[in-house]
Order: sequence, then structure tokens, then C-alpha cells
Amino acid sequence: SQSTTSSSDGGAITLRMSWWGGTSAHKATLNALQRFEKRHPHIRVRGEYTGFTGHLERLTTQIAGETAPDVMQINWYWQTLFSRDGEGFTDLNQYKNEIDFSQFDARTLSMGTTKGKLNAVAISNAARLMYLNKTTYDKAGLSLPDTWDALFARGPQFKAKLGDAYYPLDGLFQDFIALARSYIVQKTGKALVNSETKSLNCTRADMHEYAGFYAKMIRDHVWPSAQVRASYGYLPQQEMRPWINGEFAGTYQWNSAIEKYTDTLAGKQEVALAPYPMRPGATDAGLLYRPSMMFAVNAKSQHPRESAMLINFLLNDPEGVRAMETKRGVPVSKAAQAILREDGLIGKLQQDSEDMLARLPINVLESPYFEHPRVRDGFQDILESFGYGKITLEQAGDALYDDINAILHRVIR
Amino acid sequence: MRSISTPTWCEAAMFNDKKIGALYVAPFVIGFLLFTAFPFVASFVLSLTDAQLQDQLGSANFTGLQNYTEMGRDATFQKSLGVTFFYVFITVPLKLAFALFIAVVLNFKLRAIGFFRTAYYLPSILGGSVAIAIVWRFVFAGDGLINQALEMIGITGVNWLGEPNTAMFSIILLRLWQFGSAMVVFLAGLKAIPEDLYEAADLDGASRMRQFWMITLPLLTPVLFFNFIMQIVQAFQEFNGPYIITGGGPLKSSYLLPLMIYEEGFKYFNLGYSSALSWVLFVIIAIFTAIAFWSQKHWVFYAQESDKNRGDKK
Amino acid sequence: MSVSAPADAGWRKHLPVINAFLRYGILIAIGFMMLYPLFWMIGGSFKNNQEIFSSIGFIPKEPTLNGFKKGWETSTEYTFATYLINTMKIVVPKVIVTVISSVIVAYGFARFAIPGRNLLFALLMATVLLPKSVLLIPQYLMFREFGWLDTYLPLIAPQAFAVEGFFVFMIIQFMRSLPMEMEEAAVMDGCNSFQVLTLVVAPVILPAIISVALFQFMWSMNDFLQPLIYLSSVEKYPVALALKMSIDVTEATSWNEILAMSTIALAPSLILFFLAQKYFVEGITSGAVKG
Amino acid sequence: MTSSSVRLSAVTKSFNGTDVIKGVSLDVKKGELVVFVGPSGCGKSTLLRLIAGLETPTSGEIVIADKDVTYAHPSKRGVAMVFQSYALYPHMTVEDNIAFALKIQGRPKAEIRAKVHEVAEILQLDHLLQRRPKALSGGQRQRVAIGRAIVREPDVFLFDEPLSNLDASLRGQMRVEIARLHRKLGATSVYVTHDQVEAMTLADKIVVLRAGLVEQVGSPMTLYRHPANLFVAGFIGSPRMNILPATYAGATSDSVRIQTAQGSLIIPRKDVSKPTSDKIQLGLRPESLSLAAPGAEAHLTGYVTLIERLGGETFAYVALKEFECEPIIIKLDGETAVHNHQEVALTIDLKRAHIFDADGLALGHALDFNPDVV
Amino acid sequence: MTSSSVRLSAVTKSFNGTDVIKGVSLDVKKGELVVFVGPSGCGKSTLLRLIAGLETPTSGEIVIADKDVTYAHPSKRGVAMVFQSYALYPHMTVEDNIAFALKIQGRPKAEIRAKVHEVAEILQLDHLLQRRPKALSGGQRQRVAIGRAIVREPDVFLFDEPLSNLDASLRGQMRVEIARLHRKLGATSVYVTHDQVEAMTLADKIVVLRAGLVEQVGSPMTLYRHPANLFVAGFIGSPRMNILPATYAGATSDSVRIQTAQGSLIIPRKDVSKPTSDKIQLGLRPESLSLAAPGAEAHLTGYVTLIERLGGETFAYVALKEFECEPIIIKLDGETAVHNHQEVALTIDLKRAHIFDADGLALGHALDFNPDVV
Ligand SMILES: Nc1ncnc2c1ncn2[C@@H]1O[C@H](COP(=O)(O)OP(=O)(O)OP(=O)(O)O)[C@@H](O)[C@H]1O
Ligand SMILES: Nc1ncnc2c1ncn2[C@@H]1O[C@H](COP(=O)(O)OP(=O)(O)OP(=O)(O)O)[C@@H](O)[C@H]1O
Ligand SMILES: [Mg+2]
Ligand SMILES: [Mg+2]
Repeated sequence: SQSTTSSSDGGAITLRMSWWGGTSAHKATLNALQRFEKRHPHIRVRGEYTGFTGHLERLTTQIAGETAPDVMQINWYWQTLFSRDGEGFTDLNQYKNEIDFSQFDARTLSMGTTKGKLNAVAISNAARLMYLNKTTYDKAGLSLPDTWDALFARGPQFKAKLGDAYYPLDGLFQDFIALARSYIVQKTGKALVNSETKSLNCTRADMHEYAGFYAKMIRDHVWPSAQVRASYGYLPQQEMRPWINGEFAGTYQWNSAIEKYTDTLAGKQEVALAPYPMRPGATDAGLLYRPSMMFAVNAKSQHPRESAMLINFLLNDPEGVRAMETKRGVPVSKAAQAILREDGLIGKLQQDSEDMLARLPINVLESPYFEHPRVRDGFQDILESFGYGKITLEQAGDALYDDINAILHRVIR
Repeated sequence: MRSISTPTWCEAAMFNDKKIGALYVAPFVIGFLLFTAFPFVASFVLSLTDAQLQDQLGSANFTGLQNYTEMGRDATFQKSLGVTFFYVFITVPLKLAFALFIAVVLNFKLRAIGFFRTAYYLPSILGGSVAIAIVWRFVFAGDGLINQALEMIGITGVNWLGEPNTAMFSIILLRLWQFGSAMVVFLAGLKAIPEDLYEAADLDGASRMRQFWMITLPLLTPVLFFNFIMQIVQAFQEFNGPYIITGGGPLKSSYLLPLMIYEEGFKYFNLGYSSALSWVLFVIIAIFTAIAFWSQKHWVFYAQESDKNRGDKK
Repeated sequence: MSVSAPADAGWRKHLPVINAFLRYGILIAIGFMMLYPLFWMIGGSFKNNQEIFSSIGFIPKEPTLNGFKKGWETSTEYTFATYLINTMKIVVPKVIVTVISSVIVAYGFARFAIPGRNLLFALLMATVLLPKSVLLIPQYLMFREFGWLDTYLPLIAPQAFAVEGFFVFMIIQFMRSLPMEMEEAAVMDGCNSFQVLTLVVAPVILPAIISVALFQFMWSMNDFLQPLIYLSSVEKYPVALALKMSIDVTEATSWNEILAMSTIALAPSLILFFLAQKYFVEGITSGAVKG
Repeated sequence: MTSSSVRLSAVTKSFNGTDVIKGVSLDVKKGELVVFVGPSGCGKSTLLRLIAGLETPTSGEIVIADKDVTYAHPSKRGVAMVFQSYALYPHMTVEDNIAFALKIQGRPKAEIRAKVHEVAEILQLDHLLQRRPKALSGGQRQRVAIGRAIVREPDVFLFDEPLSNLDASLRGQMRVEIARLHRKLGATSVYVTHDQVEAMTLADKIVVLRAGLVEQVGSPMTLYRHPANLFVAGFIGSPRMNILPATYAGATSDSVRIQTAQGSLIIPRKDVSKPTSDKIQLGLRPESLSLAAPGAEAHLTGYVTLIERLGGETFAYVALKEFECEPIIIKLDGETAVHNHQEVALTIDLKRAHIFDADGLALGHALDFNPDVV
Repeated sequence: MTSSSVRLSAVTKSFNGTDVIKGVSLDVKKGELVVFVGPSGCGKSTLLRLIAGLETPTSGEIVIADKDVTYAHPSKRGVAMVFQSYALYPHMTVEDNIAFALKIQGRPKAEIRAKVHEVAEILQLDHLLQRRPKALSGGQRQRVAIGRAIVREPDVFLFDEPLSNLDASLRGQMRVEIARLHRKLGATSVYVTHDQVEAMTLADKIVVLRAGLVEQVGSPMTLYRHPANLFVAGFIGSPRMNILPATYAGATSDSVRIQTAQGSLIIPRKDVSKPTSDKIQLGLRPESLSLAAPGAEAHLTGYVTLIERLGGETFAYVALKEFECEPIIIKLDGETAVHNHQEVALTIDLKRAHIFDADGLALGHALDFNPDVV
């Protein structure tokens, strides 16, 4: 049972499908799989699911050991790990009959394509947006910021009105890295990483500005400093007391994950979607708008066709879609969106986010290498050093340019 | 530990049959060859390649010692190595001292002492339980238990996890907290010291403090040695603490080598480099163990002779 | 601690009492700190989610059994009982084969003149020093070749070959502290060496065996990475895996369920530990102490 | 070296509610060597440890050198103790072992050296000073333990079965050694032992203990010749005194008439008051019995059941006719010709015979008993 | 219960190249109890273990019941051993301990039960059968150890200092017990001990070992009366034989004339050949010396330096005038009146005196020596 060759004795086919997720995702998916089996009695689907912890480790081992499941839920940038040349997963273009690709826009499909091979189909798209704790803002008597300058201004205002403990916005380094990226991309109008040249797609000055952006945010009490954040330990933002109490009154977060953040808020606090700040004259919001999760089919699968059928069922088929609900975010598939909207299954915050993403100019296609752990850690190490005063602003800017380029050169192969 | 190499007593006729003896250790030999030796060698071979975790092993290129020379340039590795040594050198003595202190307290004949011994061992069972991670973060948070306690006695709290200098201490404390097994070993060592030595010292007028330094400690050296080895080995392999609590930060101030090995492998997929790092760690541990064994003749006092003279038991 | 009383200090009469008081004080204070996380975990399993993250106290303000109810149901097709049983299916055979193999091998080391014994002993110790992560991938590939993936064999089978040097070492130390005469008496009574081992030596070193069993039990209960990698079928997951099953990046985690199930998962270890604690303390040590 | 008296007054000690010492009063005079004997568990060690200060009494008073030390710290009592196990510090050399107490006192190095060497010379340990205890033989360890006690020049020496770990011949040697030392140092000493020979030969005064109470105190020969009761009679002397059942049949001022299974005997005995019960017991030490000269009148007759020849002496076990008791032991010359199953007639040295009443108390005294030399 | 002879022929054993047994030949007859004595480390235990099969000899041959068992497995030799430490199985009850060997042999349950109970009765262990060893006293453990040996009905019993862990009075009791058992079972036995009394009283034959070689073999009284050399003379007997320096001054067919510091003595002695050196040694057992009757001729004079009164007997240490040697010990009656520093004249029982040449070998034999009853 452990091999890729799914047994097909007696005409019955067994597919293996793996995913990670939380309680509700597991329930929804298992429900959907049952319906799929009912629809196709000759196919059995075995779910191999875990929490997020360790999932990549396991998948990696399986892929290295050629024991990966037929259908896999993957992250967008995992394509760079497992399918640099597009050969790591089955080319789904071969299964146009099984999967209705017309439900997906070209941009989304292109983000699942490597070297002309369609490796993965997005389940949902996601981008980071600014979600602010309306309750706290109200308490301070302040409106949600609608421009960068308004955001910068909120820092001193928070400090003055609510005290040192309150911040208008917060997040992990990785959240900040994305925010600053957006800020820079709004200026350059280009992706930050160019995977062709294996380097940053901006100037040294841009990177200085990147660093300066961080400096300003910290200095102006807009974003808690590295020390303040770290004092709560290495834990997710939503589990930090200041977030729970509304002291850190905002997050720059994936729209697909925002419910997890609102869940832990203490008492009756409201989180609202803030207008997305744009630099004057920006032509692009600089949002990293990309698939939040994707389905891919094992390149060595014995049953690629059935796998494709399963993917279509989960993404496009009304029955599958209804079973999956929005547990993996608002679906990309137009058909699915329509069904769920009709059923009233899309929440207000989710709907607001979808609407905003539809409105904002998002044309720049970022390279998945921007999300490579080493690249992200590279950004983080430098910002952290700077945050702790180990290096000057000047050095931080240089490091951002030089070190990140070096890392890109190393990881893009 | 020591005289295992000169087992004169196994010359007794019944145990002279080498074939039967070999039969007994055969499982280990087979198991070692099968489950340890092969992966052991394989990982060394991997450390000489640029293998990527997700690729088939066959696709890796032989790069010679490049992974090892790379470490010379890798600032992260050097930082990690320094931090690891710092961690080991602080944790091991502290833990031994603490375990010894508690063992001494627990060695007193008190009612319900068994209960306390058990209770003190519990943290060592909790091990990798998720709850520990959560609680621990609570304990050290800026407004966490420790700082609240400090405030009560009028001391401004420390940003335990937020400062590179102190983040490591929370990890060290986590390990100190799990001092149970070292304590139990000390406890048994203490019990093996005859009561009348203390009585003799009492008569000689030695204070409890001097009794500890002049009698308890020297006689405990074999146990201390055993614990020392075990703790060194454990400390160099410390992974859970930084993984759970600090993630290695801030500023890689708690980025211990085992965490780096793990991340190189499973986060950055650099299997070759990760293997090379493992080997370096292995060699470091082996060197420390070897030094410890070599040094023991200068400070470890063995009360009974190794079983060489079974004849003169009087 | 030092006591230097004047020649006829009457208070020395009360010294034992004072001493006991002091020690109890220290013991209880430190003991409370030691056990706080355990209390907190148990308390936490009766809290609701927000309270878990916002309060340090361990006594729940509004106790609820939700954590236990929902946790037991789990997010999967199976209830927590399945995972508990699975764990036992792994841990019990693992403990048994570990004990058997370790005792046998230790006996060989402790009592027989084996060719190359020093080398073998060095190898045994090397397995203790080895960072375990080194072996992960090569072992995975090996077990794939054996066709053992998604079975419990990779978790159990190696233990049948005394791969845990630490255990073997512990038992060797313990055996060496036994007087040879007892075994000689058994030989004269007509035992062969295996009978000596099983009928005489093993029962006598029971404390050591129990400690080995306990250690292996507790470690195996907590082991996460190995089952994660080797087991792909959810119905085969052990508790350690199931506990982390619903911790996700995008979805809120019900910490009270996790704490509740952690509490339950810890129960076997705790019970076993309390039952065996008498032997345990003896067990790890008596061997180690003999130089 | 000074030396002091030790006085215990009504000392009791209980462990966890069990009385172990039930009220012991005792005077040890300056320079005296007192030996405690008694069955295992009777409280000998406990009493010694109470004197040493290693235990505190539950009630009562302990006075050493006229100072009340009942609750004083062990090191403040001027006592030194030699433990049964020697309690040598195994990690220190002989020299360091002996010097330990002086070091603790912070004496100057030169003085310590001088004293240690002086002591080592007395005990013939000079050549062993650099050895560790484990490299010493039993007797040498024993000497080191004594040296450690001597070097402190204590007022009182305490010994808890110091020779019991040595083999017979070493034990004999060390016993003579200790006697020599005691005469030389003249220190007050309290000595616990199981060994008859040690007790008899070393003691100025023997204290017989039983279940936490003193049974009798007196010089060795007093206890041997004039045991106050059956317990002391049985305990002192090896082989044990033979005990025969008998009946009281009247007394005069200097003799007692008793009836045994083999007829009546008249035993010289003074101060005899009529016992409450007629059932009495006759105590005969093995050496007070001898083979009756041929033709001479015999007191007892029986059959030899076992002969133990030790070379210099011979013990014969004789089953007495008519008696319902164990065979009695008689001590004969090494060369006496007896053989198993032989019928023998025995003569009793009647002035050395003992009589005990139904409660085990000695009935009267031997004629040579002198209450002033107890 | 059958019983067999044991024969060792030129047995040697070396450990790591050191010779521990240097060639021992020995015959133990059926039903005989042979005791090995000798100083610590002389190889007694090793010899016993060779017989048991716990060690294999480096060379030589071991025959039990006329079968060569030199390399046979211990359980195949029909021997049972009682260890010094008893080596009871701590996890088994007394019953299981005793039954163990039978269980291993796979005997039927009922038979085992019967045998165990029979043995338990012999040893008075009936009421203890369900106890664990740690709940037994020393003497009881000892009996269990013996029971474990008996139950197998071995041809040969081996005892390695079985009583050395008991205290004096228990030791005495168990010694008599073992003697009784030996008479009852009549099994061939080899017994190692340090204890003079055990050796003298139990042995049919004593083997004196020294550094891996047999010094002398003979019945206890033969060894006591006719030691073949100085070593045996000094080793057998307690207190030790006194040794005085003397010079050979000629011999007749039934006497030897020797010269001591206090004059010349004529000692009845036969078979004396002229020694190579005139330096000889006079050996006198403590009981062969007595206080000279007043006025009678004395052989030796000296001063009493120490008196040990044991009640039944008294040892006096006498420093001889003119002699350059340790004070000699004489054994006196319990009641003999002597006091310290007293000048005493001593009479020697000359026919019990021993003479040794410069190499320590006995010079001639006592007149009552009979080579046929060795
Ligand atoms: N620390 C203690 N706690 C409890 N009971 C004790 C303690 N010390 C001694 N005892 C008990 O007190 C009694 C007397 O013990 P003690 O050691 O004085 O006897 P002893 O006469 O020295 O015996 P032995 O001749 O065997 O040495 C024993 O019953 C013993 O069990
Ligand atoms: N297994 C062994 N390995 C090396 N040397 C041994 C061994 N067994 C005995 N010896 C040595 O052989 C010599 C004789 O030992 P053995 O035990 O026979 O003496 P023993 O006469 O029984 O002494 P004791 O009276 O002290 O018991 C000793 O010097 C001892 O050290
Ligand atoms: Mg005692
Ligand atoms: Mg021996």
C-alpha cells in the first residue's frame, strides 16, 4: 500500500491523497472524498492528512523515496522545490477533459505552470491585506488609515491616545517583509525577484528604502520593535496576548487565513478590512497575489486520469464544492465561487477581501522564489540585526541588496 | 564504565565459550550493521555531495569536502557553533549542580520523600508534550510568570525571549527543569555513600558544607562523571528547546547546531550540507566524550577496585 | 546548612525538626514550580481557547468539558481511542522487543569474553553519541526497500536488535553489580547460560528492566517524527501524530482540545510511572553508580 | 592526653515511638575501659552513639568531663569514635585520613604533620601514609581508624565492634594492640563488642545490656564468677554455661541443697533466701565439670554424644541420664582419651556451681563473693 | 544418597599467566570431610572451584566417582556447592530456591515437593518455606544454602567458608549442625575455612595450602601434634605455637639435645637426622607450658607481661629472660593466680615440644608418631 502504484485489483482503484489542515478542513475534505467515492464507485480515495507541522518534511521524504501520494495539496512555492523543471508533477494539460480549466483565469493557471507544464491547480488565491482591530481604533477615536502616510501617522497617535503598549499594526517578520515588498513594488512596478537573472529586480537604492521603511515604522511606533515582539516568544501572532487583547491592533495577513486571527480575539472585538494604501502614482498595488493552496498530481501516479477527476470534483463540481465549503479559502474556480456565494457560505470579511482584490491593480507576477525559506530568512536576519541595532541603516540597506542577491543566486538552480 | 575493557571475571569457565557469547551479542551486531552502520555510512557519503532532500539520491553530485570547507565561510554555522558551545558549557554545569542540589535535599529521610522524588521526575516525562511549549512561552513572556513574580518583589522584568542575551537562558532553564534523570542518578550515588563517613566527619567537627566538599563530592565523582557524559551528549543534541520556544532567534542567539542541521535539511533541503553538519556535530561530541574519559583518571575516584582481584574480598 | 552550635546549645534538640521544616519548604516550593506546567496543562484542558492564551493561572474560570468531548471526537474519521490503541500497538511490542534484545545483548557484553568485544562496545557507545537526524533519510530509503512503509515495522523492528545503546549500557552496568556467585550457583544447579539469564539474572535485575521499559515507553509515546514519516494512513496514526493533526497555519487551533488530549495521552505514562516508580529510581541508578 | 569521666543518667532513646534504650544510668571513670556486651539489637550501638552525640537522647542526661553535653554537637564533646566499618575516607590517603580532624580545626600544617607522624609511629603505619584505604589490609585499616581517633587527643574513645571485620588471628593481634594502647594512653574508653574474648580481656568493667536495659555491671571476672542472673550467666563465657533443671530442697547459711534428676547435691552458697518457687536451675560452666577419677564419687553420669578436639583442649558433649535437657558440654584437656558413646561419670566443682530461681535471678552468692570489688 | 571419591592429579591453574594452583594432587575418600585451610589468597577457593567446574584447570586431571570430569560441565559432576555469600536467588522463595535444581532437571512436581519438604524438615526450615531470602536471618539463609545443596543429593559437597558471615555464637551452632548433617548424610565433602575451630572439629582430614601448594595433609590431631613444618605448626592451633630460637646439640635414637638461651634441654624425639645447620627452632604450644610447681625444676623463666583472663582459662604472656623473641603465651587454668610483672618459672611438657630445622622442616618425630594413621 505504500508504493506509488495504487492497487487496482478487481477493477477498483485506490487513490492516495494528502493534505494538511485543521479540524474543519479535515472534516470537509473527508466529506468531499466520500461523495466522490459515491459518484465513482470504482475509485477509493485514501486521505493521508496531518497538521501543518511536519507535513512538508513528510512529503519531502516521500517524494525523495518515490512514495508520494497521487494527489497532493501543495504550497505555491513548493513547485520550486519539487518541480524546478516542470517534471516533478504530472502535466495537467493532458487532462483537459477531466478538469474544467475554463473556470480558472489565466493568471492563476500561469502561477501553476513551470516551463510550459501545468503542475498544479490553485484551490484558492490569497493575498496579504491589512486587517485592523476596529474596536481598538474606535477606542482611540481614530479612523482606519487609507494611505501610507495615514498609517505612519497612526503610530504616534496610538502612543498618545492609548499608551506605549498599543500599536496600529503588527506581524511577524515574514509579514513585514511582504508589507515592505508591497511598498517597494508599488514604486518600481516590477516583481521583486527575477528568477531568470537569479537576482533582485530592483536597485540598491530601493533596498535602502526597504530598510528605511522598517526603520520608520519602528521609530514611529507603527510596528512593534523586534525586541517587543520577540519578548512574546516564538509564537504565532494570533496566540500573542497583545493581539488577543487588541493592543496590537492590526495584522498584514493572508485573506485566506484571517478567520484564524479573529477567532482568538478576546470578548467582542471587531476586525475590519482597511483600505489598501497606495503610493502616489503607483500603478500596481504590489500585492503578492498567488494561490494559497494548490492540488498537484504525482508525476509517477498510476492513475493520473482519476486523480484529475478528483481534483475537478473538489474544485469545480457543485457537490464537491459544497462539501469543501470555504475551508481552504474562497475558491478560485468561478463556478465554485458562484455556488458558495449563492449558498451564503462566504463571510463578510472574506467577501470584502475578495471585492478589494478584484478592485486593486494587481498585475505584477512575483517569482515563487520570493517565498523560498532561505530568501525569507535572509530578509528576516537582516531586519532583525538592524532591529537589534547590530548594524546601521546603511549597512542594512546594503545587506538587503547584496545578501539577498547572493541567496537568490544560491537557491535558484 | 571503566573496567569494561578488562573483564577478568568473565574468564570463569562457564563464560569462556566465545561462540555462545557471540550468539548473545549477535542481535546487536546484526542490528548495528543493518540499521545503523548502513545509514551511518550513507549519511557520510551524502555529506560529500550536493544532495537535495527532495531529489532522488542518484542525482546528487560528488563535491568532495566542499560541504566541510563551506562551513569555514558560513557565518551562520560559526554563530551556531559558538551558541552551541555556550549552551553546552552553561547548561551542563548548571544542570549538574541543580540536580545534585535537589538530590542532596531529597536524600534526607523524610516522610513522603518518595512522593517528591516522583514529582521531581515528572518534568522529564513530559518531554516533547505540546503543552510544555505553550506553558514555557507563558512563563518567559514579557508579561509572563517570571516577570510578574519579579515585579511583585519590585524588580523590573527582563525581556527574556526578546533579547539575544537572555533568550538562550529560557532554553537553558527548560533543560534545567528536566533535571530528573540526572537527579535520580545522583540520588543513588548519594545513597551509596556510607552514612558513617558523615558521622565520622561530624565527630571530626566538619560542618555540613565542608562535609559536602570534602566527602560527598569526591565520592560522587563516578556518578558525576556518568552524568557529565550523559548531559554533554544530550546537550550537544538539544533540539526541542530552540525549536519550540525561540525558533533559534532572536538574531540566531539560540540557533543550536541540531536545529541548524534540521533546518538545513528539512527547511532548505540541503541534505548534503545537513549531513556534513551532522558529522561535524558527531565528531565534536565524540571528542568531548573522549576527553572526558581520558581526564577521568585525574578527578574521578573509584571506591572499589575494578573486579580484578576477585580473590581478595576481605 | 552548616551547624556550629555552642557546646550545649539546647536548640540542637530541635534540630531535626527545624531541618525537616526547611527541607519541606524547599521541596514544596521547587516542587510546585516543577509541576506547574503539568497543572497548567490539566487546567488548560478545562478552559476555553481565549482563556488559555490570556491567563497564566491554572484554575479555569469557567470550566468546560468541551475540550475533552471535541478532542475525543477529533477532526478525523476516527475517535481518539483509535489513536490510543494504535499507540499501544506500537509501544507495547516496541517495549517488549527492546527489553528482550537489550537484556540479551547486555548479558553477552557483561559476562562473556567475546572476540572484538572492546570494538563492539565502542560501537555501542557510538550509537549513543550519534545525532539521530543523520540516519533519517537513509533509513527511510532502506525501509522502503523492505516494503515496510506505512506499517509499524520501521518503528518496532530495529528495536529487536538492541539499537538503543543507552539501554544496553544501562543493563550492562547493572549486571556487573551482581555477584557472580549467584550465577555460578545456577550453573551448578544445572542451568545453561540462557537459563541462567532468564531464570536468575533477569528477575534479579528487574528494576533495571523496568526502567528500560519505562524509558522506552515514555520516549515512544512522545515520538513524533518517526511515525510522521513512516506512517501515511490516518487509521494507523499514534497519539503523538494525532495530537498535532489539527494544528494548521491557516486555521484556528482548538488548544483546549489539544491540551485535553495531551492530558489523556500523558495518562498512561503517568500511571505507569507511578506504579513503577519504586523500581524506577533504583533502576536507572544502581547500575550506573558502580564505577 | 587528658581523660575524663562519662556519666549517663536515666538516658532513654526511642526511634519512631519504639523504646530502644529504656533508661540507662552508668558511670565510666577516668581512664577506665568499659565494654558493652549484649545480644544483637539490644541497643549497644545506640548507647554508644548517644555518647558520641550522633543521636540525641529522648530523655536523660549525658555528662562528659563534668559538662552536660546531652545536646552538644559531636565534635564539641571531646570524643573520638572508631567505627565497625572503620569509616575511613576512601578517597584520602592514610595521612589525610588521620589529619582530617586537625585540618578541620585549622591547625598549622607543620603541627599536623608532626602529630600525624607521631601517631603513625605509635601504630606502625609510617610506611603506609601515602596509601589509600583500599590498598590496605583489614588490620591496617583498623589501625588507621584508631590513628584517626588518637590524633585528636580525645577525652573519651568510643569503639563500636572495631575488630569484627577481621579474621580470627588478626583479631587476636589487634586485641592485644588495643590493650597495649589503652594502657599507654590511659584514655577513658567505651567499647562495644560481640566477642567474648575481647570483652573479657580488654574490659576494666563490662556492662551487659539486654533490650535497652543494663542487666549487670562489673569486672569481667565478677561477671564470670558471679553472674547476677541467668541471662548474664548464659551470655558471658564460651562455650555457654550448662543449665540443668533442679528443685530447691533447703538452704543453710553457707550451702544450698538441691534435687536433680540424678539425685541431690549440696552447693556451697551464702546469702540464700528461700525462692518463691521450688523450681530452680543449676548452672555449670564447662570447665567446672571434669571426668570423675576412676572409683571416685561422681555427681553426674551420662553418655558422650560428640567430641570436638581443638588440639589444646577438647569439648565433650554429654547427654545426661534421666535429665530432660540438651547435652551438656564439658571442657577437657586436649589429650583426654574419651570416645563417642562412652559412658562417663562427671565431677562438679561445686563451689563454682550457680543456682538461679524461677525468675532467672541468682540464688545467693558463691562463698568467695565480695560485694566491694564489683 | 550416594557418595563418591574425588581425586586431583597434578592440577594447576593460572590466571593471566600467574600460577595460582601450582600442582595439587589429592585424594578425598568416599564419605570423608576434607577441610582446606591456608592463608588468604593461597588458592583454597580456586581449588574448590576447580572441583566444582566453575574453573577449568590449566593442566592436571580431576576425577570424581572414578569419572574424569576435568572438563565436564559443573552440573554434570554430581557436586553441590555452598557459597560463602550463600548466593541465594533473591527473587525466589525459600521453597523455590531449594527446588530450583530439581525444576531445572525437569523432575515431576510432586517429587519436587516431597523432596523439598524432606530437606526443609532436616534443616528445620519448614515454617520459612514461603519467605524470601531477605526476610531471613543469617543462620537461616545459611541453612537454605545448605538445603539447596542437599536436595540435589550430590555425590560431593563443596563448602566455601560457609559460616564466615555469621556471628560467633551462630557460627558455633551451625558448625555443630553441619557436623551432625555430615554424619547423617555421609556425603563426601570439601570444606574451605579460615576458622581453626571449624577445621579442627569438622575435618576428617585437613589439607594445609600455601601459595598454591599442599603443605601437609592429615587428620586434625595429626597436624596438631605432628606438624610437618613450621608453617603448618604456626597455622594450626590457636593461640599459635610459640617459637623459640635454639641450637642443635646432638641427638640419640629417641631424643635430641638442644641449647637455648636459658640452658640445654633434652627433647624426646625419634628419627632425627643431623640438620644441615645447627640453628634450629623450638616450638612449644601454649598448653604444653605450665607454671613450675614451687621448688620443682623449671625449664624456662621469665616475667609476665600481660594476662588475659577468659574465665574458663587464662593466657599469660611471658617475656623469657635472655631470649631474643616475642613474649611466649602460656595457657593456664581459669583460676590460676598470676599477676602482671610476676617472675614465673615454666615447665615444658617435653614430649609435646617440636623442633624445626633452619628450613622450617620438622626435625624427627614425636615418640608417639605413627606414620600409618596420618
Ligand atoms: N536510626 C534508627 N531508626 C530506627 N530504629 C533504630 C535505629 N537505630 C537503631 N534502631 C533499632 O534499635 C535497636 C537497637 O539497635 P542497636 O544498633 O543499638 O543494636 P546493637 O546492640 O548495636 O546491635 P548489634 O549487635 O546487632 O550491632 C534495634 O532494634 C534497631 O533496629
Ligand atoms: N578469576 C581470577 N582472575 C585472576 N586472579 C584470580 C582469579 N581468581 C582468583 N585469583 C587469584 O588467585 C589467588 C587465589 O585466590 P583464591 O580465591 O583461591 O584464594 P583463597 O585461598 O580462597 O583466599 P581467601 O581465603 O581470601 O578466600 C589470589 O591471588 C587471587 O587474586
Ligand atoms: Mg551495633
Ligand atoms: Mg576464598
